[in-house]
Amino acid sequence: MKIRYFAWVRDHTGCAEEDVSLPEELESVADLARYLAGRSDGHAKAFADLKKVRVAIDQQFAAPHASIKGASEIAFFPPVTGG
Amino acid sequence: MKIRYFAWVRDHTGCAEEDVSLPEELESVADLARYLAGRSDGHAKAFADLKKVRVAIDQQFAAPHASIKGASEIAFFPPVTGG
Amino acid sequence: MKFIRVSEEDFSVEAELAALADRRAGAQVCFVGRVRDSSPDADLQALTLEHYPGMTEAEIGRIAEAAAARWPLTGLRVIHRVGRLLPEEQIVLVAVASAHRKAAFEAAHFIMDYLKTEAPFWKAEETSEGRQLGRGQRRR
Amino acid sequence: MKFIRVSEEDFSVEAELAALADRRAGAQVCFVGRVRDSSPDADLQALTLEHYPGMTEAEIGRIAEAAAARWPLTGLRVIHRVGRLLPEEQIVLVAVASAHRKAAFEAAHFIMDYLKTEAPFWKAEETSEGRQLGRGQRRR
Repeated sequence: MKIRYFAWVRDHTGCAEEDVSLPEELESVADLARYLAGRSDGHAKAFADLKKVRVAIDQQFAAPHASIKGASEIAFFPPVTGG
Repeated sequence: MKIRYFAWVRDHTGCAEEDVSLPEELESVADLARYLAGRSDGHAKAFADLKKVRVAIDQQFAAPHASIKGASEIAFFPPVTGG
Repeated sequence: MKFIRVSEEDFSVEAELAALADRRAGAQVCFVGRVRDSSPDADLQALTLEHYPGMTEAEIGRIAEAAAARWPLTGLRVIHRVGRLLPEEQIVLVAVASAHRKAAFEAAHFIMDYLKTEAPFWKAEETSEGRQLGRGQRRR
Repeated sequence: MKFIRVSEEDFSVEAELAALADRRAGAQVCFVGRVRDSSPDADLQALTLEHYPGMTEAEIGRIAEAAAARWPLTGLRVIHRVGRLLPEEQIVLVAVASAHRKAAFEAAHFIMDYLKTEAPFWKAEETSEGRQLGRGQRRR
């Protein structure tokens, strides 16, 4: 699955995008975040406080309990600050 | 006293401005309008329906019952349509 | 901080907003009113705007004061044209700047509402049938 | 009727409003957001805006659809810049046209509010002390 990171989430993970093979048992966005947190110290920092991270599944905003089944692209980023 | 007319009120009176010596007994804007209505057929038309005419005393909006004592310039015009 | 102009001269929105630029003001809202053809058969030829010189500027000044007292604005510009204007031409500009977008939106809306009801301007429409005495446009 | 652009390119408010001109639309409202220095010591050097390409345009499109369904607009333009921007530079434009000024004000305000909360943009500030990771600006 393609995982993307933006803004300070990316600054922590050190990469903007990675292809990750996920274990079958991951169900939700929250499961995925906990799994990704184990990839590096930077990833751990990025996901240290999940309340500070927003997620989009296939470019649509999603909640932490949303299912990741069938998704092709999941993105993690801080709360938006445009406009 | 200087009397001014704007928009269709002026189109009826035929003049934009006139100096008028007013009888002492005129008290209010409404008195003045009734008095001016007698100056010509055009003036009569202009003041035929006082509900359609707005007034300013010395360049401030005024109500029909407002006193005209001490005023130096009184203007009559239709409801405003700017903007 | 306040700029008010009533004249036949056209205006540049770009230049007016540039004049409002300020390091502390991230939000600019502007309203531009244009000559609109609201006649049922769309045959408006032109609009002539007259006003009450002196009183117009004073009324707009009062409206601007009221807005500046109510919202935290860093700048405010009101330009109203008079004379003969063609369809789609610019009539009026209200531009305000603030640190906060809500204040900017509300202040601009407030100024426009009062301009419509308190400033002594009159429109007369010219259609192919001739001039309509002060009928003006329906409300925008 | 709807135009949406997300790019590094600057915009001309004048040209955007001219593109909205329409015989039936007398009211145009535009919001221009500029880089604001909200740091306590006013030492903002620049702002860098990044976004999520694809998702950004889709979100703005949804917001624009919602506004067009709710208010009688004759036109709507949203331009959002990305990349490195200096203080006072233009960041965002929301411009709408309608026959009615209330609709134009409300629609522009609505679009800006949703842009702020729903469109995936992130600001990073550069001050003389360095870059602040995605701290962004406080709300306008």
